[in-house]
Amino acid sequence: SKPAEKEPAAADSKEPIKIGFLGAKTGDVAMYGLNTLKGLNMAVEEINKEGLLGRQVKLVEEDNAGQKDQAINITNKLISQDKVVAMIGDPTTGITRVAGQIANSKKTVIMSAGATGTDVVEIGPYVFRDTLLDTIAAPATMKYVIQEKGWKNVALITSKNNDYSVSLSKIFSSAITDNGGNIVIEEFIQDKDTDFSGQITKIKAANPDVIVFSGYYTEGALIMKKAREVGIKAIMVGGDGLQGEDLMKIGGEAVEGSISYAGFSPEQPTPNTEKFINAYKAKYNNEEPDLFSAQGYDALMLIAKAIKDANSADPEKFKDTLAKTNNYDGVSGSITFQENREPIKSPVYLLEVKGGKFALLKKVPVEIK
Amino acid sequence: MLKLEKLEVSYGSIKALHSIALEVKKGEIVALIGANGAGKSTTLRTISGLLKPSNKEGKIRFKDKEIQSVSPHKIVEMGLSHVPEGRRVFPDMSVYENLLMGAHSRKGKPDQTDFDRVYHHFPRLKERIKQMAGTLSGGEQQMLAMGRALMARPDLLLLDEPSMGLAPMLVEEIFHIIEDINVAGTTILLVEQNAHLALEISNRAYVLETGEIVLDGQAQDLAQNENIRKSYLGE
Amino acid sequence: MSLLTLDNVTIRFGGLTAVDSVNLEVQQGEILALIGPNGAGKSTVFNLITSIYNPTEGRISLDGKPLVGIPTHKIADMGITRTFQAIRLFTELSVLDNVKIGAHCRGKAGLVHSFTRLPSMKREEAEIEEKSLEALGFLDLASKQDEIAKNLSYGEQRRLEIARALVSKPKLLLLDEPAAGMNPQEKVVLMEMIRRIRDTGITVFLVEHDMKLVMGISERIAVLDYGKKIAEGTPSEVRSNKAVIEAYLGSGKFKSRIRR
Amino acid sequence: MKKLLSNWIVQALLFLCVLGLTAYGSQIISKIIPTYILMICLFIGINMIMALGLNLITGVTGQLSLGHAAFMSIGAYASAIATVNYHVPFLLGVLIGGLVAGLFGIIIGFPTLRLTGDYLAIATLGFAEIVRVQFTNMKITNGAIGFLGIEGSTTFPIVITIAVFTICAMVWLENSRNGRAMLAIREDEIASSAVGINTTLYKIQAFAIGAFCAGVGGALFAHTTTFIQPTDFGFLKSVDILSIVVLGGLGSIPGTIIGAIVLTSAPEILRPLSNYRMIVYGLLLVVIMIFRPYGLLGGVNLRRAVRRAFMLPKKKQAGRGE
Amino acid sequence: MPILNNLMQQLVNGLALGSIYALIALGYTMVYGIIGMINFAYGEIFMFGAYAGLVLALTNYVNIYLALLGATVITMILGVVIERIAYKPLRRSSRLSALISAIGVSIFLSSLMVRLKGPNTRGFPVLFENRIFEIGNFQITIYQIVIIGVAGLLMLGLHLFVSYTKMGRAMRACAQDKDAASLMGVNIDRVISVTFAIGSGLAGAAGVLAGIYFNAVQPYMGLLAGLKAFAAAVLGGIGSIPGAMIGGLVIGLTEIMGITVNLSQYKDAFAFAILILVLLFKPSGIMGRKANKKV
Ligand SMILES: Nc1ncnc2c1ncn2[C@@H]1O[C@H](COP(=O)(O)OP(=O)(O)OP(=O)(O)O)[C@@H](O)[C@H]1O
Ligand SMILES: Nc1ncnc2c1ncn2[C@@H]1O[C@H](COP(=O)(O)OP(=O)(O)OP(=O)(O)O)[C@@H](O)[C@H]1O
Ligand SMILES: CC(C)C[C@H](N)C(=O)O
Ligand SMILES: [Mg+2]
Ligand SMILES: [Mg+2]
Repeated sequence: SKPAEKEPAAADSKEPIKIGFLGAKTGDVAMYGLNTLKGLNMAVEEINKEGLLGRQVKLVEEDNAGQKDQAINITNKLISQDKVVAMIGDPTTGITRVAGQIANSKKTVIMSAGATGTDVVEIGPYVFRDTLLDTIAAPATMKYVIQEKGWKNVALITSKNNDYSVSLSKIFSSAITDNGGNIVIEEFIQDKDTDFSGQITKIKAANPDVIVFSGYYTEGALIMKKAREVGIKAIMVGGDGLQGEDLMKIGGEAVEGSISYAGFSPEQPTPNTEKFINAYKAKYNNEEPDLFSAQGYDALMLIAKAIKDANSADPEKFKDTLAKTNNYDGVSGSITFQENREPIKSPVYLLEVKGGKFALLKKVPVEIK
Repeated sequence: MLKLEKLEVSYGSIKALHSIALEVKKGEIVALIGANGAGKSTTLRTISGLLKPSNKEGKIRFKDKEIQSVSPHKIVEMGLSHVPEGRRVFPDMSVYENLLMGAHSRKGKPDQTDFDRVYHHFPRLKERIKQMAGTLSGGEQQMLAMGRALMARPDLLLLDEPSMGLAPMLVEEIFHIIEDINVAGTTILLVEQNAHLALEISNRAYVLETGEIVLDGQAQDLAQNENIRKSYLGE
Repeated sequence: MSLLTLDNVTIRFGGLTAVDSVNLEVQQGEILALIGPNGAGKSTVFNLITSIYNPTEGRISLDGKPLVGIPTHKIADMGITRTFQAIRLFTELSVLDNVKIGAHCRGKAGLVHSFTRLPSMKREEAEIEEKSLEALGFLDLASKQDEIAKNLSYGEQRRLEIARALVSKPKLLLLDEPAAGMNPQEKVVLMEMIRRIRDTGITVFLVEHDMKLVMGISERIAVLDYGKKIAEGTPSEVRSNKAVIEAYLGSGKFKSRIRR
Repeated sequence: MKKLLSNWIVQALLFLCVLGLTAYGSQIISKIIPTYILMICLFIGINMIMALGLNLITGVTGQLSLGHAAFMSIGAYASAIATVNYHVPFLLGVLIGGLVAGLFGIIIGFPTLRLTGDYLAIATLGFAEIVRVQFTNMKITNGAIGFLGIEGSTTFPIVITIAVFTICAMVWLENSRNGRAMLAIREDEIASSAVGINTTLYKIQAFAIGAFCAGVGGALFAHTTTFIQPTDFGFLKSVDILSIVVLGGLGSIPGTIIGAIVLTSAPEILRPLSNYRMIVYGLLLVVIMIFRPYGLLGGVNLRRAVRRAFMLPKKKQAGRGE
Repeated sequence: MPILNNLMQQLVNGLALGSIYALIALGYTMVYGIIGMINFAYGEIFMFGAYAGLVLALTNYVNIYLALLGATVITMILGVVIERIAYKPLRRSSRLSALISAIGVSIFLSSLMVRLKGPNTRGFPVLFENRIFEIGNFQITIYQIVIIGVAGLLMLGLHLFVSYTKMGRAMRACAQDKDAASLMGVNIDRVISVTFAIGSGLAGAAGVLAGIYFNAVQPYMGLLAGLKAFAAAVLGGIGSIPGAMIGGLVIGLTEIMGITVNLSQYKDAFAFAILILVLLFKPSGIMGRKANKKV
């Protein structure tokens, strides 16, 4: 790989430590980027109260509009021009992979606060993420749904042009058969669709016990609205893509009872989480934090901690400290990086929509090997 | 009725008219003749407001009002109609609708007598009343363009080469119609390549050469003028 | 032997029979005119010959080779080019380019040549340029070669159309109202040009309403009315044909009805 | 000397020299310029190659295409599959990307060329959507999840060399019999066929070459991002490329070059505006079009302008009848 | 028998979806047919209408009708302003210049909305109770009935307006030859403004109705809507108002049929494939008149 272009920031200088934000502020996936950013800004404020290694942290935000070429440009800019020591990467898997390549070759730490797909941390030692992995949470959820609830006949819906959804469906699909369930109908939608009457009509005819949807909450809410309209009683189960207050805002009554998982729950919060929620609400106009803001917040906190522990803002040094993170008490659950830098978050929260809010259904502890 | 003074017009950097002065009195037929590219059509387009003079001194007076900066539709409402070069009928409208468009500027609905007058002059239009104007033959389109202008009952009619592409018999007919229209009280400014006939029916004429008026006078006199006979009558 | 033959050609547009069982022969080397009232179907005949329309019935052949069903662009290859009643130039291109494009069917250079620029292509280019300049000179447009076509005056545009049709050295040249929009003086010049074109061995078939021009240069005249051929013959025969006078020519002696 | 210069072998050699110098020069440049700027230049080059292709279709031949991203994606996937699955060398992969895209240009060309204007536009748009859906559902492309593990082989010198080559090819084409035929089709199809131009043939040629360029661009893109997904080649990508062509000046090669530079760097230059960046970008498009309705270099005859600027005498005109 | 049932239900689904497309396409084809420009910002005007309706609906004083009316008026003004600023100066240049300007406007509007209202998808408050009718074995909702009804009525109204009123005729005249129209005494600027006002107003109204029906409003919703409207308008025949309706219905039905035959993942490809196929056999759309190729 090419030699690093930047001078390692000297530890004793009083210059601020620069952290880059790389995400979409405009375009289709802007919502995830912007929420991540809110969490980040909170973290910056908090860190700067005390300072880090006697210095301030400065966030450099750039908008990639969800496009890979822009993401490449920004990654290069953040590294070679702004000389950031770390980047909080885009919450999507796709862009994280592209930016991760560059960051890794330029020896700059990058951490995604949302990527759940495969082939992310495998890129190299500088690439991290702090998300709850679908490979852990999805099987746990299916086990609960099929074995505890006894809903064996599953309708599986995938958003075909959404990589997250396609990957997750694969995991769901094998988890369903592993747990003795069967997929009675498999349907496909696309992100940004708004009419699901065709699929729902077919699902109704298949009469499933439960609808498993692997995509995002907007489509999820709209699917359920339609399902209720035609008289389907089954509830929806999905991944952390369903996490978002808007699920209830859009879906209303129709998403009541829906089950999804997350590494973060505002209910029965740990003291740490509670503090975060209150501060967030105070800062952002009484808005509830969501998964992405929580994970964004955690991502920066993790990096700050690593810098502090390593007593150096040189990514080459603190990346190793970071990789050793064990049982960090984040606001989005406890985080441990495995040998291969994949995060293990425990517990997995199974959440149920109750009275228009995510309510804790079950905590599934995760074993750390 | 119409008076042009010191009128200059340019297309970008090309000056098409150099300080033109011209007058049309009520009740007259005035011919404007000249070679290709002399600026005849440009003159008419400027009068009807499609083009604007490029100089400040350039004035166009119609019925004693300055109209050089008035927009075309207002000029039409003031009683001036322009049958443009190349017919310009509405190709995807029927003959009937084209005629209706001719009456657009008038308040209320055109009555049957307007249509009858047009059909009287151009019986073929009546045969084709439902045909789309775009599929009419060249001559038929010229008839339609003329008929459409008649629907507006203008006080001053600008005609740009009305005989272009017409069969000899029709040319004669068109010129008769022009006279008839004139007799019925419409003043006419006529641009023609067919200088013979143009001079035959007009009271006065102007000769335009590369954007300048080089000659004007009574039509009969011009028809006798040696130079004119040579360059414009092909004798 | 006749160069072009129309055999019982008919075309209908919906209910309208625009050309009705027309038989016509164009002889090698002659100037033939087609006249008739507006809407008689003259331009349609040209459109049929050049395959822009396909006849509902009938056959058309050039040198005995059938033309019906052959795509328009091949018609030019076979030796028929034309001008249009409503001028159709490549308006945004230069005068010279317009004519060069007219020579398209005389060139061979393909895509490979464009990219390799072999000497053979350069030679062809030079040849096309020379021919084009010659055609422009012939129609007295040489001084306008760099002008953009749309900036020419109407009469010049008509001549440019002829130059474009001429540069491919066709066997048969179809002219649709070449004199429209020209003044008498220019018409005289045009007449001379058409004669000279014929003298280079090109057969001319023209549609025109200007009787002075038609009578002045054509050897034979055919007359259409409502799609049917109503007369054919020498200018003097046609001029005195009653049907033609009634349908088309009129008195020919326009007199103002008003004393001025 | 003059004669020597017109010899095609000499020309070819000169051209190779220019290419070599470009490649060598850009190699040096790429060592000096910071990666950030260099990468922007690289994307400028890629966009230029693709836009030159679209300029041939839309600007020169006059066929409005709203589906250029489809050809780009075909080139991207074809080259990625070639280099990753079949271990084809990178440059050959790029060529394969271009060829496969060009082939699709022909395939889409045949049926749709009966259509004109907006009907053609929507057909190309539809084609692009179909291609994208197809890539989303194919196994070999790994569907929505995306194609992983592409080598990041695209370098600045390679892109610049290909861009220079493309520019030369386009200039040559435009000044040849083929190019004139294409221009004629843009101006008037009926008149074109009346002078013997096989309009279908030349339209397909334009589509094939244009698609080839897009395919090459796509291949270079894939080997820059190292990871591609069907969503990278959506409708907005087609719009981006079209904007370059129109904003630069339809049919103008220098215009397309300028357009690629302006529109690729604009989002980066506007970065300091932060949250208002895209708002301003939108306004910028409107403002440029209003002040230069025919594009930045539309209607500018560059040759004439240069001649005038350097007071060079006009080329002697042969056969001037005076 | 259940298959038949299902099919009937799917037909109703397709009809309702198609009507939405048709509703969006009507305003689109209007501007398209008269100014002859592909108004790419149309989808964003639709989006603005949806947001205007949403904001109005969230104030307590406004009922559904007022929200609809308010959104229509706001988008009318927006449309006219956009035309004046971004399109009018380009009226005499190439159509593609206006296209790029329109793209600029659409980027501007959607980014502006992200700034103003955030990127989140918003649901609509319940403005009137949805009811479901069971007819035989299939269901139809009151929303669907309203959408189909409104689209049908608007189509009829617009068609009559454009075909038989003086203004309508003036619009068509402008579409064909602006100079000639102005020589007939038509005030071109006014006609174009009226056209934009009507077209944009329709977009706004469609935005609100689609917002209510789908219950989802989002800053980037205009793109897809605009594309579908474009497709529907072209499929039906550019500028033909009944064509836009038919085009919308055909696309809606095709998508649903794609789902019905178990090819949900290909449904968009399906719709566009049908579009291309139809165009190949009828190159100027279902209701489009063949371009008059008289030479
Ligand atoms: N749109 C235009 N752009 C540039 N130049 C133009 C334009 N229209 C006309 N001209 C030029 O202006 C001059 C006058 O043209 P105009 O059409 O007024 O001539 P005319 O006398 O009507 O000729 P004709 O008898 O051929 O119709 C000509 O030199 C012509 O080339
Ligand atoms: N594409 C078409 N569709 C319908 N009718 C047509 C079409 N083309 C021509 N016609 C009709 O066919 C008839 C003959 O038209 P054509 O253009 O051949 O006449 P013409 O003899 O050239 O007349 P002119 O001397 O006025 O040019 C006309 O009545 C015309 O309306
Ligand atoms: C924003 C997130 C929902 C993205 C998703 N988890 C991904 O990996 O792409
Ligand atoms: Mg004129
Ligand atoms: Mg004719």
